[in-house]
Amino acid sequence: MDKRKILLVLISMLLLVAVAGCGKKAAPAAKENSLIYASESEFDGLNPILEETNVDALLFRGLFRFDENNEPKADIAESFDMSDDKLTYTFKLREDIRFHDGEPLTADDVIFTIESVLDDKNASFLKSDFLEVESLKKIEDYKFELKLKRPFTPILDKLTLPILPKHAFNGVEMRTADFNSHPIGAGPYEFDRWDRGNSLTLKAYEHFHGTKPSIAKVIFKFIPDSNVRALQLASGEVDIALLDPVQVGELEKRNHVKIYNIDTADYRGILFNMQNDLWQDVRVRQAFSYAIDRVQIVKGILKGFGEEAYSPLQKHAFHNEDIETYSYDIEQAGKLLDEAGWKKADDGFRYKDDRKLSFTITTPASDAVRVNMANYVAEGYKSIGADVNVAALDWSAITIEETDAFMIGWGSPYDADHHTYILFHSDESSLTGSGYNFGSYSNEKVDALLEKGRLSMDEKERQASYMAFQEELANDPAFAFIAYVNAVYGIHGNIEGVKERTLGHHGSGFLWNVEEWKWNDR
Amino acid sequence: MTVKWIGKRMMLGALVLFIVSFLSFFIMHASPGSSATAYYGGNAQTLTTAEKERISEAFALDRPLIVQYGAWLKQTVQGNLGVSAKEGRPVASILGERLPNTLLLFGVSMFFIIIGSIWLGMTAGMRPGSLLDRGLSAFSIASSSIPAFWLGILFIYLFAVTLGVLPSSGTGSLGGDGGFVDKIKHLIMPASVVVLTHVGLYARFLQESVKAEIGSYYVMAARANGVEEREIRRGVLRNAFIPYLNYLGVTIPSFFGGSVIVEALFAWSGLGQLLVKSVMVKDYPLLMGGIMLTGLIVVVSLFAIDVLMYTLDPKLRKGELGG
Amino acid sequence: MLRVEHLSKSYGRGKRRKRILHDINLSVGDGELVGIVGESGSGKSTLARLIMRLESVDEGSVSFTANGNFYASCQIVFQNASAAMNPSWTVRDILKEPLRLMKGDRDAYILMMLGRVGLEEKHLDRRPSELSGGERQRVNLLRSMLVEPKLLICDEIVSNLDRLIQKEIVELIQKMNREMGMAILFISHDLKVVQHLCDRVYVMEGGGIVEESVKRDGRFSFTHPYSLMLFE
Amino acid sequence: MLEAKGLSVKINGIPVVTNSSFFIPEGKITAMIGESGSGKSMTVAALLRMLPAGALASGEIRFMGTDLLKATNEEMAVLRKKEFFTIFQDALNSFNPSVKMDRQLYAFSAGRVGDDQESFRKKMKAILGKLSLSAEILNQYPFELSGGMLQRCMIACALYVKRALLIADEPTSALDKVVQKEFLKWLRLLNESGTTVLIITHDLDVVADVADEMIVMRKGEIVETGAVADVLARPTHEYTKRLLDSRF
Amino acid sequence: MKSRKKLVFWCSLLGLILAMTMLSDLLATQPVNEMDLDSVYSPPGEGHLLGTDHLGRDVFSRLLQGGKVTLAVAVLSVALSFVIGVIYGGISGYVGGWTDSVMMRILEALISIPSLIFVLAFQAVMQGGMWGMTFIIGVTGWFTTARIVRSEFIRLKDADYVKMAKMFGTPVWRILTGHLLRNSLPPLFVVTIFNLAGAVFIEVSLSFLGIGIPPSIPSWGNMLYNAQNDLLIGAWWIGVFPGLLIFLTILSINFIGEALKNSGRRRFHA
Repeated sequence: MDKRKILLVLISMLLLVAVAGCGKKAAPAAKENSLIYASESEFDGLNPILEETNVDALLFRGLFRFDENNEPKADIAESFDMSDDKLTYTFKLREDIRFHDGEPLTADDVIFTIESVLDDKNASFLKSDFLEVESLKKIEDYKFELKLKRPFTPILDKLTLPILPKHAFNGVEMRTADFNSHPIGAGPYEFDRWDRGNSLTLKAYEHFHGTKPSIAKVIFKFIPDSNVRALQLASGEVDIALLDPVQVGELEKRNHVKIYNIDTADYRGILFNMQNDLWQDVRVRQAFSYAIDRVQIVKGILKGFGEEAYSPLQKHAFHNEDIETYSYDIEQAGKLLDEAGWKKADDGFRYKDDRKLSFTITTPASDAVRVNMANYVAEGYKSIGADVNVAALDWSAITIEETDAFMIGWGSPYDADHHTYILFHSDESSLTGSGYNFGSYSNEKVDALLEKGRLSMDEKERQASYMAFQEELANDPAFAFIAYVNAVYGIHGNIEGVKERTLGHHGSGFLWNVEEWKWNDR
Repeated sequence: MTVKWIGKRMMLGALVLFIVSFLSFFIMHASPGSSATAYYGGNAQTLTTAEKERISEAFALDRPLIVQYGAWLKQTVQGNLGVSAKEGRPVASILGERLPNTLLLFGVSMFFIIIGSIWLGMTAGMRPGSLLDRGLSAFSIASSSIPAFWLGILFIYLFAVTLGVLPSSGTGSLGGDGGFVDKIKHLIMPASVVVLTHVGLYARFLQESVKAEIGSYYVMAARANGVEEREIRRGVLRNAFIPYLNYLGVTIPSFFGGSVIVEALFAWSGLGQLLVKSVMVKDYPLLMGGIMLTGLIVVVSLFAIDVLMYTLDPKLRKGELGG
Repeated sequence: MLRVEHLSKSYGRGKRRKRILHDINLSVGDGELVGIVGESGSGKSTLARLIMRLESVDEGSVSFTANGNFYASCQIVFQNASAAMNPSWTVRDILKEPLRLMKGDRDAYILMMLGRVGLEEKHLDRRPSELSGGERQRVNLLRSMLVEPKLLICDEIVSNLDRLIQKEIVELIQKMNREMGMAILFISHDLKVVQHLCDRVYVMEGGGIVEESVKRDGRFSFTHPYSLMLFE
Repeated sequence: MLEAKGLSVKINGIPVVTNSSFFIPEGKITAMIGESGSGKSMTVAALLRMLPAGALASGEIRFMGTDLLKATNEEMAVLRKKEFFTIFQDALNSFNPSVKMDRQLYAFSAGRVGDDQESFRKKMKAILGKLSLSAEILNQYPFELSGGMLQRCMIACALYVKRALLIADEPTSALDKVVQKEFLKWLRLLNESGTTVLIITHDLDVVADVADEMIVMRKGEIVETGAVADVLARPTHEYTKRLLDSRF
Repeated sequence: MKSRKKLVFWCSLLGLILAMTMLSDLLATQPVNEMDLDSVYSPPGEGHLLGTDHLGRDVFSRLLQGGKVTLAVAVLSVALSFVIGVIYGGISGYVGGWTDSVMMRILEALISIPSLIFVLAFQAVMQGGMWGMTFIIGVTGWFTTARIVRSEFIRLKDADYVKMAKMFGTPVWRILTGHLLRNSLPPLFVVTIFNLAGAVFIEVSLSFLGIGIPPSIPSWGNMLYNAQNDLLIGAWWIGVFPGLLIFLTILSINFIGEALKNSGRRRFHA
């Protein structure tokens, strides 16, 4: 208890802190040739057929790969032949491709991957993409044949499917395989380290068959909070971050940050869960679609980084402009609700058979834009007499099938079949199948049009059916579309080689050509 | 220190852990229909039926709660805390990854709090009427009224965003192996927040007990008889220390609770952050494990404090206040 | 009226078990003024608690010959007057407590009795902390006397008081004994008070009664060495 | 030896001792008697210069030529250490509960004369023996001893240091009669060895038993002084008479 | 005297905050949830006294409403824990013996676990709204109250006046309320005051972490939760004002508790 001793300890502690402080100044000198990406969430696993992550593009490659224009181009496939009846495809693979563990990538691996997707035991979310596959046959080590049940144009799109190494699953169940946390692919980067709760490190794969990566390491730092992502981008702790629209103005002021405002096919909307009988009457869904002030949302919440949405294919070539766009119309909404039997009472809310017009919009709490949209929309619904609550929950606490309505986000820049069939076809209900039709939306006309669109080989015919699909979907809405959201990325200004293309959901695919990126200062 | 005494303390600690586990288990599993999802967690949709059955069987989910608790307790005693519902990895290994960080933050901030509060409290208590003496209680109340996370936000914006001298969050830098220095840099802000919001409280407590001791009868008797002031102080400190230690023990739980928030704010990947996360994702096995580990840390800290008190306080040693 | 026979009492468990009282025999007759003298630790207070049935008896017996509710005929006054009164109640509330079941005008009765112990009406609305030490002990005495007990046990009731007040209280007790015919068991370590007040005295040492003496010609005569040492 | 003239003490402006003058003759035992609130303890505090916060003393207290009220803190500290010995009422609390007796007794005795540990142990053991205390107590803690034993330890220290003036503030009121008698015996022994004693008490028996001179205080004023025998036989002040009357 | 002045000052500050939040409906300049996406992030000034937030809601109005929610949760939960604490501590202290031992071991265990942890456990199950939070904070905040009640009851039940009361045949409920509880009130009051500060702290902290009161209900914690984003983009007013109010509220509660504690100590030990 000697005071001098205590003082001594105190001083030494202060020194320690001082040393730490000095160390700080020394640190930036050694700039690593690595890229730190602020990832919005941590992954449950890295198996690309069980879960979609934005690491897939780095770790894995498929037979085909989307280019700058989101067109599939041959990658692992060297060439292919198509039979005249458009049912049989013969693929020839490149022979120089090796997985990260050195094993060669052969036809066996491709067949194994597609079979795994189709295997019910694995419950792959990609299964619907390959339902038309009749059979797979190995011809040679680097050659195989794929037979379709019916002609299916988007098959080349689907074959961008990441290829898994068959030998990594010998005698193990895919769902519980060690592979899921230590993946082996044939992409430009290989797995290095996964520091759970913290970060995932990938390192450049020296035997990559394409452009050799220039950046030695890509690190995915898991930062669920958008605020923290922006903050760390500002302070230089991360190099790339997807920004919330409101953050852009402030980060633009930082000299070292370059802003990429990239068009996406990524829309937000309210999913009506048809399990809730409130939505059985189409007029109710239409009313709630009318009562959204999209212009204000784009202006106030998205700060102009986006546009009003009314169709899932708005960013697609098959885009139909002549459908109902549900521009803001409270009167119309009120009229529809009156017709549907929901009458306004003295308290300002509508009732039908003593049931109050009330539901909850569930939204993931970590996504500020969605929360804001939900709050704004819910508040706006008061004007049509609906008592709408917002439940902002953690992603993993959400079971979309159990919500009344969900603030959904989807979108795909690829083939029109992509992210339409799996979302709106009644066979894809997530309750009965492994699809993404979370609201159990069911419309025979939509089903027929989607099937026609996917099976038709004629471009014109496909366009016609997707145009009709959009119209039918607008009349019998599964979602109340709100807005397309631009992906606004903040990137360290010294990175070169970023190629923009229309991105998918949540700006996914931004890293699609990361092997071509490089630091111009290291 | 007798073996009996140590044994008794340990029994008490074990009892504390038992009660904690019992209550937490029942809180978490008593709600209708939650026990199954408790184990499936966010994976409920993706799990196959076979897996669900396997889990149900392993955790006796179809049996009464008390049997489930029994199963859980049996596994836990054997060192198996189960598997995280969310990550699918053993809870023990997840906790193991987090523990060092928590102990680091807890240890370092506790260390500075103790050093700082002893120094402040002694100086202030020994000099009645001085500026420090008068200012300390106001500082103490004020500093303990600031929500730690609020101070944390201000710190982040000052030191990380505006000045850019310290990393805003996390446990260590990525990309480069900053090692020790890097760790310290990341530690400075969270630890400072914890220390600043607590040190006043402890300092003031010590100050008051020093003051109380100085005003006590035996000090008067010693002073009246011209006993050396240094000798008096030594005795005073020893006595003032016993209630201080006791206070430390009493407040360790809430102190620990406070650092949960600081961890979450600074994305300090320790137990606190893990607990918050497992609440959000309803990962009950992980949450149970986290609670038990927290309980263990608290129990061990309390034990350490008890041992210290035991050596300092002869009354305790002589069994006057045993029990 | 009160008869204590072969009374023993121990505390603690196992090795630490300690005998506080052993083989106590004593009696108090109607209207008698009996004293118990002993130093601290002699077991006087324990004895008082046992007589008052506040604790259980290990061995022996305590018998009290009076009908009805025991506490209506036997009362005790404790040494620490402040501790015997609820600090947040007024004197009026405190005095009313024993009269809970009384029929008739309680206030008038209290007022009447108040004068007998030398207190005034103004004291009724004060709280214990606003009274002087002597006043507190008077209120205390009065409260126990309100139920008009046959026997009043006074456990060191004057020890904490200044000499002059001691004198007043002792005189008050004498008066009560005379006027109301109340028997008094006066427990004290102060020999002189006991000598002055009591007609018969028991000397206690180390948990037992070593001697009993009856006052003759205004004084006691002792034979036991301990009593002699105490009384010199 | 010690003389007070016109001593007044006020606490926050309220007088507790008013204009008291008294004299303590060398080599004798002087008793100061009074009931609680009479100001006797405050008088002691004033002469030890250990008044509580907010208390102010005026007048004069002369001790061997020095005015205690005007002495500097350092001079006073030296006086307390070299000339006085003080015993308080509550022996149990006069010792630090968590420090062993040998260390505390050393501070109270040998530490003041500058003896080393060895001679302290030797001398202290002898004195303890004389006071029929076992040397064992040196290895014990205060809470393991009784009030009487601790008060005797204080006497032991007083015997050890042999200061000019012993001030004892109600030293017997927490003690049983038998122990009290013992204590007074030791006090007399100390007095016979040449120490002047000032004993503060409320107990007339103590005064009668041990004191040579007495000072009667009431409500902050001195109402009567004189030799014990004289005062007891012929009290002059009304209050003293009542006090004597109240003896049983 | 000086400390009395201080007490008055802090009491009036707390009173002011309470009054303002309770009268929020009168004082609010805008409906709390009215969103105006044309004027998001307007700085404090005309029209919006303390500016607007990311959805164009009026910060001042939300601050008052939020205070009402936060303080209501705190006060009600403290009331709940007061009742639980008094009952638990009262039974333990009054009955004594084995019951007391068992109850105390349980209480010791509960006390040695950060109450935040129990709050988390409850929260994981309940995902409570405003009432849920009140319940959770209430049922996890009574430990110190129970301990104080118990120790007071144990101290008081051996008091001479309780012995006297038993002898006079005073009924048990009257002894419990009139003697034991009545005289436990001063320390109990102090601990309740500090509990109140603690309850505000817990609500604010949990809501700040996003696991407290649902975001659609404005509370001070929720406002801060959102304000993290806003500070970065320069909208300091959204975070600073609720933070300041939380600070002042807890500060005044703490100062009041402190003053009462000291005055109590003086009274008891005078």
